[in-house]
Amino acid sequence: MAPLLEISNLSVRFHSDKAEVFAVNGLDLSLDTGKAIAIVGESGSGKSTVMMAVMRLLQSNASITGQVKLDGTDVLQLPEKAMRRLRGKEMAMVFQNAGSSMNPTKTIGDQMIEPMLFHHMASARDARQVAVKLLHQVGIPDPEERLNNYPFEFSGGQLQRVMIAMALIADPKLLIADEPTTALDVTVQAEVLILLKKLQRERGMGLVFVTHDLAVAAQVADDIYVMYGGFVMERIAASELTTHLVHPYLRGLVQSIPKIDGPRTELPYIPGQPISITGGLPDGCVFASRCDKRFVKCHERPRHISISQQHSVSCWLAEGGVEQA
Amino acid sequence: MAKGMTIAKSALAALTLTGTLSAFAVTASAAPSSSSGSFSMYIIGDKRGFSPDIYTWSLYADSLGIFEGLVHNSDKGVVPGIATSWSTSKNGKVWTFHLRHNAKFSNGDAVTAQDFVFGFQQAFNPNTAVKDGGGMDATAFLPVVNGVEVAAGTKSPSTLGVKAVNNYTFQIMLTRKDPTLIQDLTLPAMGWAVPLDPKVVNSMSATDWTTPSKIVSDGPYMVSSFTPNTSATLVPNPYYFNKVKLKKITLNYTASSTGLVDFENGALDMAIINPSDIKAVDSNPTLKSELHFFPTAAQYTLDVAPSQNNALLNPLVRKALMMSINRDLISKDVLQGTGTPAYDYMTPTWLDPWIKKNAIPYDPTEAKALLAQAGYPGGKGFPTLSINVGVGSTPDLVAEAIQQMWQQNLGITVKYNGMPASQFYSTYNNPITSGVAFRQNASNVVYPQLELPTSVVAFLNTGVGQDWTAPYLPMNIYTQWQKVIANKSMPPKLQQEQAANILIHNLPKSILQWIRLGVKAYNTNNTALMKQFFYMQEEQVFDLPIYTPLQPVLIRSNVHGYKANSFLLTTPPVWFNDITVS
Amino acid sequence: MNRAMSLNSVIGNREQLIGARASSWRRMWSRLTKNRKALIGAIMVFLIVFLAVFANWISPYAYQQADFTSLNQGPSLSHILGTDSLGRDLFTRINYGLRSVCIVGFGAEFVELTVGVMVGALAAYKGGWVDNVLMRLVDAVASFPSFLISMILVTMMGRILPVMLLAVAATSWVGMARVVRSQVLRVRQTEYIQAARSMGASSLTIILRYILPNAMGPIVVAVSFGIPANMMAEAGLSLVGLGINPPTPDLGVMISEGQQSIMSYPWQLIGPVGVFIIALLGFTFLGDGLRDMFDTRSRR
Amino acid sequence: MFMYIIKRLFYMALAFLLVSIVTFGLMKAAPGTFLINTQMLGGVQAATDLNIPPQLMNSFIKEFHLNSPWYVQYWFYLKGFVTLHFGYSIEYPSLPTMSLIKRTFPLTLGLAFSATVVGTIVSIVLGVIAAVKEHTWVDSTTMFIATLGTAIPSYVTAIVLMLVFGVWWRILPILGFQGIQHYILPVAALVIPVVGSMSRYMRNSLIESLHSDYIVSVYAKGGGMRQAVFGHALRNSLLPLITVVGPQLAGLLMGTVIIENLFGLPGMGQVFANAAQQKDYPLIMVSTLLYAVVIMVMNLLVDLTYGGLDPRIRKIGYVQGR
Repeated sequence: MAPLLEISNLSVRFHSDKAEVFAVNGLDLSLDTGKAIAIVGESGSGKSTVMMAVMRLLQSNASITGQVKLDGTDVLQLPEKAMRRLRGKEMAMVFQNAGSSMNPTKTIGDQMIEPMLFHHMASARDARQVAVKLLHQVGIPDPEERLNNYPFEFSGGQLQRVMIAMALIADPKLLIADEPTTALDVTVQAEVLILLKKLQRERGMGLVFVTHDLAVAAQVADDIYVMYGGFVMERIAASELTTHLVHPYLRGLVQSIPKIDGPRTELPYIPGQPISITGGLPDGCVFASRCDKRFVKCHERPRHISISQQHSVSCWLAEGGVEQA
Repeated sequence: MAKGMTIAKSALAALTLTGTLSAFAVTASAAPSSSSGSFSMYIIGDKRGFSPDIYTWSLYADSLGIFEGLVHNSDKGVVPGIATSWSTSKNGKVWTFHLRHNAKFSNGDAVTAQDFVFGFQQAFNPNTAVKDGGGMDATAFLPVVNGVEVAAGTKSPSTLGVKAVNNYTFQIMLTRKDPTLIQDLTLPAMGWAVPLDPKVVNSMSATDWTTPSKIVSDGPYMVSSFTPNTSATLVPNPYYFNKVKLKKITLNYTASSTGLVDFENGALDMAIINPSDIKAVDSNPTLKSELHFFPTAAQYTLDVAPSQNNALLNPLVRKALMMSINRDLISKDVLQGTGTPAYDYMTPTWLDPWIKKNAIPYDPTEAKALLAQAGYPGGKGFPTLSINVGVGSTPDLVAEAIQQMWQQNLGITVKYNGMPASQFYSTYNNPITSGVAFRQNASNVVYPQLELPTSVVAFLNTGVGQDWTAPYLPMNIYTQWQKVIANKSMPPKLQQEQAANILIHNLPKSILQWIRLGVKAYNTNNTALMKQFFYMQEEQVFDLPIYTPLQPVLIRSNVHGYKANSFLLTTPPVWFNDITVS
Repeated sequence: MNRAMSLNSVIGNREQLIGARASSWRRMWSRLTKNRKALIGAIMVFLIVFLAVFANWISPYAYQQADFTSLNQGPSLSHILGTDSLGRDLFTRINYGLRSVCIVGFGAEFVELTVGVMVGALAAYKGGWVDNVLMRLVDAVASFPSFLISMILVTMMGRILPVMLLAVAATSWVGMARVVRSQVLRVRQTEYIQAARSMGASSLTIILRYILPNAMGPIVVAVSFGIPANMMAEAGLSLVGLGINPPTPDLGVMISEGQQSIMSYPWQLIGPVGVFIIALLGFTFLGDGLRDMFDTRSRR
Repeated sequence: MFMYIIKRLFYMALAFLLVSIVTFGLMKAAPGTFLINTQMLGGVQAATDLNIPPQLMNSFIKEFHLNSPWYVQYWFYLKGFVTLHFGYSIEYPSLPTMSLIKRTFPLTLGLAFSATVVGTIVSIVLGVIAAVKEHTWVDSTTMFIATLGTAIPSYVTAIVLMLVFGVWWRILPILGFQGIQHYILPVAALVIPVVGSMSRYMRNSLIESLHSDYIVSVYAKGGGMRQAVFGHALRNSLLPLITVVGPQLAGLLMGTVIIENLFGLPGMGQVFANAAQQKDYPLIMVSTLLYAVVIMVMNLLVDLTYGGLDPRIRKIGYVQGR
């Protein structure tokens, strides 16, 4: 069976007056129906850009190359009109900041039913019925009344639930969640994550979860893609995250997660600043400048090599065999 | 000092023998016939309504055919109006008018002698006519018995010397003989009294005179619409005893700055145009044939302003200044032909063309010599000379031209001081603090044929006489005079007497001599004396007459019978009902 | 990782903070020269101000000098913009007329700036009831019928330049006060001011080194829009008959006169109106350009 | 919302008091004003400059209580205005100021109102076109023309319009008021500067809306440009546009003063200009206050409309950051 979403060799560049930004560089990714993957990276690593490219919601100064196949169709080749038919219906998106992603002057009911109206799936009245059900499912009390409220009348966590409900209203096959919990309190974060995961399982959707938080990613996703400087550093199954990781960058990330039950030592962190992908890329490994394992070979760009079916990595260290963590 | 009012009043006051006007009638040409008998014209107007008893610009329209008095002006001169005939008593003090029986107001009521009695009482009664103080000086020109007392409020209007002998016989009793009574009766602000329907007028409030539906008049036309400061429409009075010639007359009050455009696009059949538009008109043969220059009764004069410095009191200096003003150039070029040189304050050149031949010529060389003779060779030592002018929104080109002429021809320093009219008049009588100055006098001319000052006091009280001669007083006396003039709590009559007294006792001999000569000339109507009077002014140059405006007026070629009333500022026709449109 | 990144961001901000002042003017200058509209505007403004300031030297004639042999002449070599009805050189008169307009435009703006900065800064600094009272005052003055007030003042105090200048400034300082207040408030809340304060900088240092330079942008923009607005008001007064007393040439008076000569001598209108439009456009372009420069949110 | 209205009304009353005090003060300070109380001469002497006939002066003394101290004068001035007893004026002694205003003010308000309506509609249309075509020649051309419109005041536009339509082409009347066609050029002259600034504002505001996150949401939901603009962005950028309508209206109302004089329209502006030139103090006092009240009421209406349209103000009385 063909994967639900298959991205091959995707590159995104932004052109501005001053310079070119190499946001995504030759990314490969695949997601099966009913599975969840996570894209993890620091801000500026290109993780959100990938998903915006999939939805083709990038600004006009972006140039996209490569292939993005949804159910075998290359969405990058579709005309805008056909693309519009996919958005919201086949693939939907939950954004990071629910507060600003909702129109402040329209009731959430009006906004929620829009996907159904845009795709002529139901009348406004019927759509509202669906919306009520969904709001109930995502745990908003008194959904019928709340439908007539404005975004500013909701708390951040509630609004994020509304966003999720809104994304699900047209029953999409693919749900993209772009840092849906970043702006929330930790306790609320967990609730939303659980909700999201539950809904994904129940509906058998494909889920792409974009986050900078490795721990969150490990909770939600089956597969984890770690990005840095527009490249995938390592692709790894969530279950192998703590045992089989290869890339020094990923190792650094894992180590910097504080362990509540561990001894209280100074938290290790990755020195230096994230690489700038504006203007041009270094010839060698993009992580080399911050890497403590750096050696001569790192002046050349590493290939992305497969270690197992679900595990691949871009690092010269991997050429010499898997090094244990 | 009520200068503004004075000027406005004399604009109306300056009416004269209508016979001389016929020269300016527009002769009918074979014009294409127009579909409508309507006529739209520019006229000066205001917002205060059509009350015939209150002095307003709308009074022009009243007197041209909305109201009709005992007699009225026409293209043939003074003609009978509501009165068909009249007679005087032997002593000339009682006038009896026989009224026509078919005259009616616009509401259908008959016009009777009682209506004239009521109208005259209204005109003299300070509580009705002059309630707001803007009333007319009827008393000054109509010596009706008890007129002065009624106007002063000391006697009841019912005591006024007018009487309805029967419904159609009306009598006026005078305090003295008045040979110009018939003439005066045609003139707004001078003796203008028209019949009023007591039934209607008594129920009107002052403001109703701006509401056409409430105005009842007896002239050929009646007001059918009125927008203050903008326009009014006149339609025939359905009850008028004679044929009314036009279906509609539109009076356009709006400033004439776009007169040419309005004439060309048909909005106006009579328009006053800008001097600067004349060149454009001249380039169009049709328009050129429709352009007329109507003389007016106004005159632009420069008077000596009071000052500590008496440089201007030297006749040689004044003559030098007069000689270095090129009046022809000002009239022809600066004013683009909308002016004609003026040579005398008392007589317009178009009335007495001989004046021009004997007037002071433009001669800069001679002017320089005279100035040197006066002690200022090459202009050296001459104080700074200002020209004070009250201006509206645009500067006064003539004053600026004279400023340049004096400066260029005489080498003296001349300043042009344009100031807002209100400021100009409020500081009008204040002595100049530095240098010397002339001040502009843009009032109407006083014409000997009309207002004949029969004494020196009367001469000095001709409105402009005072201001004009007072600067020749010694400064300490001038201040006394100024105090008298400024004292508003003094009764006007007493004020005039006191001011004139100061002048008579303190003016330089030359002026008094000249005034006496003038009074004598008026009283005797002797041409030789008149000329002598003029020559003396030329010798002494008491003031500097510059020009008389020639109003550039476009009249549609299919309009006939338009005879310009040159004694009203905007040269309207003398009687609306003389006009036909073919 | 989180701590590292937050540390980085603080360091970054400090660098930004230190660099902000030193290079801001240079950066602005280079941005100005890159902004074509602003540059054109600046050139036009320079030209206008130059003509006005050096009217005595540039003008080929004296403004009152009549030449009775060349009345109402069209543009020619000796009179490049033609002459008026007294044969006076229009180019000369326009230069002097510009001077009047510029004196009112700049002078009134100076008054507005002075009053506006005082009121606005005071309100923003004192806060509380002072702010409340001052801002209510500003609101009230903003609802004044400004042009009518100017007309009244000119009528009462005379049609001379200093009066016209004050009459125009009398109500329009409120705009400046609002801009200054909001800028001071905005800058005060920014992180780098808080950082500077936390580093122990005195409040005077903060005002002089950080707040004023950083609040400058919108104020400069407001000034560059205020000047042409004042000029419009001045010429507007001339058009309702309240222009400067003659014989001082005034562009507004020249326009209302030229309007009357339009049929026969169009250049008498076109010259003054054209120059007036150039002056206004110059300031507007410059203001637009400056706004683009200072406005960090603007997208290009 | 109720408290909001009360608060706004209270501020409006304060502003009104300030305007009246300033007007009164100006009139009292003016040289030659009749408001000076000269005990000895019964107030008449003070007005000699104004050329007021004694009878009229006496009625003014009574009407304005000129023989009483200043605060009494002020009180009756205020009371007279509030109770709509405007009295008479120097220039129009036989026409009550109230009926003068009734006759002239509708024309002025009509001018300002039609200019606002036309201006707002045209601005919205142009602003939307420019914003949707952002960074294309359509955008830059529209905005360049708009800049010209902003930079050039209505009276210069008026002169140009008079020249083109009245003098050269002769298709529209340029003087006086006799029908609706006399409205066209004055309104056009007033509208152009309004369109200039409002369409720029509209464009920028709409572009800002179009770049906000919730528009991305709309696209993500499968909406297109039309849904984004007309379903969301336009409405949200119209809200801030309403807030600039207030000041625009005030500017327009001031613009009518000059425009009426240029086109010879018998409106309140012409009456005022005349009154100012003639130093007709009673008329100046009343009409200044009247204009101020109209401006204040318009601002209030604009704010209330804004409040009514923005759910955040309607429900909780404020918007953060505003």
